[in-house]
Amino acid sequence: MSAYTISIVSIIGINVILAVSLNMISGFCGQISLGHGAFFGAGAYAAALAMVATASVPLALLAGVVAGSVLGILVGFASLRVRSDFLAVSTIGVNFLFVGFVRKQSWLGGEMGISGIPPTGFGASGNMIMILLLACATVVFSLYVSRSWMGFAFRAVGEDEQAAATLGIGAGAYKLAAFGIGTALAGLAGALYAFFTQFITVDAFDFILSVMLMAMVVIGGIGSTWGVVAAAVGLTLLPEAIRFVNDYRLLVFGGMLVLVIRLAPGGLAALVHNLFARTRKA
Amino acid sequence: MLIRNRRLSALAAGSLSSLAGLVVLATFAASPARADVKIGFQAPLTGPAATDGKSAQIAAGMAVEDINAAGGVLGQKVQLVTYDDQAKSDQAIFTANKLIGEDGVKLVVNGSYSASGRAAAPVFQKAGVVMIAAYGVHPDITRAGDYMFRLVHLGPPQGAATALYIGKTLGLKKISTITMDNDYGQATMDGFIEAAPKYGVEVVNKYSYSLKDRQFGSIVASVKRDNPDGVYATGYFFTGGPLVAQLRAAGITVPIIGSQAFDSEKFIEIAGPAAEGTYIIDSFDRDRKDEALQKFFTEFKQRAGYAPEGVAAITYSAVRLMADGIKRANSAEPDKVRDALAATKDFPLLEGNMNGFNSLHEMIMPIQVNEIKGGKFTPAGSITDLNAFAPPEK
Amino acid sequence: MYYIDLAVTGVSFGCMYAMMSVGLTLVYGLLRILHVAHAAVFALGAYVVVLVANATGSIALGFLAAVIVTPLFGIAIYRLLYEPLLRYRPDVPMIASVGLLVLMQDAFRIMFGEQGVTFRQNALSFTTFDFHGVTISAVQIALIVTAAVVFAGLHLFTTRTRTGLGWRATVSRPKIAASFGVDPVKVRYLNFAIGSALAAVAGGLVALLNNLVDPSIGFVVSYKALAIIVLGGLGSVRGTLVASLVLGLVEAYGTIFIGAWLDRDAIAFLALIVLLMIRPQGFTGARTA
Amino acid sequence: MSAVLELDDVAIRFGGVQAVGGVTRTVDAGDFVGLIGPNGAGKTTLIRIIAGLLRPDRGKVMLGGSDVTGESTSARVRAGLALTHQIVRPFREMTVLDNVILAAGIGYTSGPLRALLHVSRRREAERAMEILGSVGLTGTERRLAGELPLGQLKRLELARALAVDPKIVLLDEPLAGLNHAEASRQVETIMEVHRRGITVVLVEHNLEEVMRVCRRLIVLNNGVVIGDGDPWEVMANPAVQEAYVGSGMMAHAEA
Repeated sequence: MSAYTISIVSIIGINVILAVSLNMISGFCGQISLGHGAFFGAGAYAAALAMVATASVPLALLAGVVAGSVLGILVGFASLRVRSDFLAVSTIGVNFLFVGFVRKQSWLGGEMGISGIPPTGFGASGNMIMILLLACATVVFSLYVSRSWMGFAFRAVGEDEQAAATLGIGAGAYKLAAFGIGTALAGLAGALYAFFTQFITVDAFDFILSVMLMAMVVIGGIGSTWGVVAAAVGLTLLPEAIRFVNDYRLLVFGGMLVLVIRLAPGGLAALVHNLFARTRKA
Repeated sequence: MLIRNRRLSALAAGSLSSLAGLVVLATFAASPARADVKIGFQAPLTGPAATDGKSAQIAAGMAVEDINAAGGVLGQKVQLVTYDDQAKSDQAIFTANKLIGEDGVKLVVNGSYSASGRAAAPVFQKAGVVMIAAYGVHPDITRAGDYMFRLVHLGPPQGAATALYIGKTLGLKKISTITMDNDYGQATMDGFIEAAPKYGVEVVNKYSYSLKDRQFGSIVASVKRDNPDGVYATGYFFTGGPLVAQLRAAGITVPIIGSQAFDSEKFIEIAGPAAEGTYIIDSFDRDRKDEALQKFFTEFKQRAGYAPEGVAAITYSAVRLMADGIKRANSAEPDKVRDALAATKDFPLLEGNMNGFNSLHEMIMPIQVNEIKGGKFTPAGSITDLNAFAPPEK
Repeated sequence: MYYIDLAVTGVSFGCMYAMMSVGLTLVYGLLRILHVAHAAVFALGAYVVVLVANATGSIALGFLAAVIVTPLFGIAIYRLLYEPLLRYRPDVPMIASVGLLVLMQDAFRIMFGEQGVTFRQNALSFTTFDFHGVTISAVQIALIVTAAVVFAGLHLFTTRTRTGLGWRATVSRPKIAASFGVDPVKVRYLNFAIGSALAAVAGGLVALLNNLVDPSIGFVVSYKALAIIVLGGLGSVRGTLVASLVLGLVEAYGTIFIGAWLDRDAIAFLALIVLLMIRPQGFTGARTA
Repeated sequence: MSAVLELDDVAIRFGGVQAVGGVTRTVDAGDFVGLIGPNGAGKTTLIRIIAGLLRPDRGKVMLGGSDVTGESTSARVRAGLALTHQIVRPFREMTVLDNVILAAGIGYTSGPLRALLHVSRRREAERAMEILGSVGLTGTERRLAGELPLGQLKRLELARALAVDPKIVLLDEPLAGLNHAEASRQVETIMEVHRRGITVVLVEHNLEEVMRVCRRLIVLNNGVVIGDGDPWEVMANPAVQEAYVGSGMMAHAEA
């Protein structure tokens, strides 16, 4: 495998973890978060600091997961207090605050970011395998969650909190759980990203990234794990495969987001489903 | 929330996507081999840094055409392999691996910001690929190893040279500083603040702004209150233009000294009459009687529709230097090109002649200063005390 | 004097925020949609002003063109994007709206270049007045005066004219207004038209102030405007005006006093999150969905 | 007989209006209570307080002997309370069967961790089918709840309430919007629920049906209880008649 293939597969793996984890929050549990980049970033920074300090991969992974989920649970608590349309704006705010704060902190490297993150020692292909294994585990976990009673309760909370309460389902605990799990996974992705690039700057975690991730979830079909995985893989490869897409990346992503919502709100998953339904009828 | 998945459809979507992925990967694997000498090129063609990326891309293309028109190198044509890195670290690693693995490139010019250069440098170093960073100013780039070269003054030395110029040449004592919040702006300002006391320059107050800011009302009001002898600002022309205009509009008449990336005709266009009397440190002398420079100017304007800025000139020079290295090494083997580049002496860049590289492969060269007079860049001397802004050694 | 200088900066920026945010808050009041793409309208306004001004040599013509073009664009966004999505949760059109903004921003880059466009002749940008040591630029005065005139006009329109009354009634009590024969569809068009024109004027004035229109001109403003309308208690015009002015002032002082540890652009969101923790229903927060 | 639901001096004000002014009542296990009163009497407010959707200004709510005043709705449901909403709130994007299965799985959904550790729905699906049968929704299991007509949705609400295996159900106008045939079908089902030993509190405008099925009638007016006891005796009470005649409710009820 060439170094290029290794790096693209690594990025795909990281994007899959990010998109699937966002899907748990926004797809399964219906809590629209437009600040996923902040949790990803928190994980990356924590892992980078841990790696620089201890050079221990497990510790760095743990640091990433903890940082992502701590920030996520804080935001989750906020989500308990505010209406859903406030939540979308608040999460955008969290992303801007994260970037605006880290930018000015010299202990986080400020504008310079954190460099000289020690290598994991697995080599590029070892890193890729680790990323792929964790991405697969994330997908399997997501599939399991959607089949479990937790996924069932998430759907109820996402659709109607009050109705869920009348079935004995406390929306608050589930929303916190969704944020906690989703952002822990984003933090994990952040740690993997820090291993992959070996240096990080805050610009990599900006709001546009959060929009891209939301685009993956929506285009894949909100709530559908496989659809979201497909979209994450497809949208990462698309600019690589098609020159035009590469030059007009934002135009294409923005356009797809608009068109998918406008014409096929169920995303890829629903399109494929309809296709099957039609051929079966025919 | 919209339409829920069904298992079947989801599986189908998944397999479809992996199929698409395989096809895409397969097309990458089959890239044809060419006899030309390939030079890899990374630049931010999209995203917030696209302004500079575009100029760098045009300039690099011109350099390759000029080299080929003059017979190429080693009897072969030079071919530029360009990728967009969005000035982002992950994309830089991505495209670096692509250049190495898919295109078999051994020589690279990085025409991008520090974030890209820093991420790409270790990848190239490990693969034994020579890289010249055209204008990435972060120290980490050359520290990645001996295959790395830099064709621009590091941020901190630029800042130190600025302190020298302000203190000795302009003779100003009290300075307010305005820092742009990115690695380039911050590093350059750090160098200035460290060196300032040596030349009797006192920093009255420090302010900072973000790359996205075009409105500086609060900073302007504060500078007005500081009542300094001069203002030193780091930034790009698209932030510097509005900044200078607003400083002048508030009745601040003291000299304004801008950092290298102010260097663009667009700066004068934006700031209009307010641009008058602004000094730009490490700017290039456009009037120099140099055929190559004048030709570059006319041609670039024709292609881009605007005049070239420092970024364009430096990227052009970087590609030319790489070709020169190949000629002197009489080989396109990276090890030999590396040694030839390290031995560079008095190479003519568009900005003037560079002395050479130091042990860390940092460029050694005097710093030019321009003042804007009558709406034009006018030479205002050069800073030749190389020891005052010596870059770090190995 | 220094603090007054800062205040002038803050107020003029507050006025810009107000003109930008009122359109957003009205759309929210009417449709419960967070109209993020409003920033694309703002940027479009800025581009139209600078391009027409450069082509004709008249800045006034530029503004005239902008207030003709952008309302049509705003109405088109409603007709083609939001109207078909009204039956979904409000998050759905909002995400589409984010997509539209990202798309438009890249389209501006492709059409008008990364370098941005400057005014050929823009005496206004470089004209300043000095009142006993307080400096105020012509564009700042224009911002403040325009905002004052526009909002006074808007107030008269919504309290004195039939159409205006119907509009206001629809925003606050849609069902009752409809039962009194106000056509809700017409009101929505009117709403997008007026909101878009206001954003375009704000965009044009910012273009003059910067003497530069680049593709990112609307980006930060767009999300700040979201924070503002939440701070102002979603859907409340008065709240939005107050929040705009307060944010303008807080930013003007904050840049200097807290700029060392927080980016200016993050101040709005810090305020937002603090406020939501204390008062989850927003500043005024009388109305709930 | 033990008390299932106790209210102790429950009161709430909205602005200047005393919506509920000090209600103290006990509902015993096996009771079938009708809660009536003219419009604005505070019935729905009282129900919302019992359900935990509103917090009272003062007073206590006890379920099965334990104080739940500070508890959330979901906690009360888990303590044995079930309720149906005046305006139906099914999960429209789930199937009818899933709606009921989710309710039947209350043992698993008490907390996220517990929910995460359980996957099988077989037992709950069987129970849900049985309950759907008992409310007469057999045949609709696979349809999306959002596609059902109102009459069936009202029954679905009842089915979900039964599926959480409650000790007491609060039914907020379960007959509203139903035609005559649907209404009497619904009443039958409610009586069947009561026969299974579940305590029922019924809020209804349809006085005729309330009088027919309830064993005990509580009448609210202006937020206070003005009558409580055997339905016919209560209705004979002049104060109750006064309140109803004053509001024109009697005429409405007889119409």
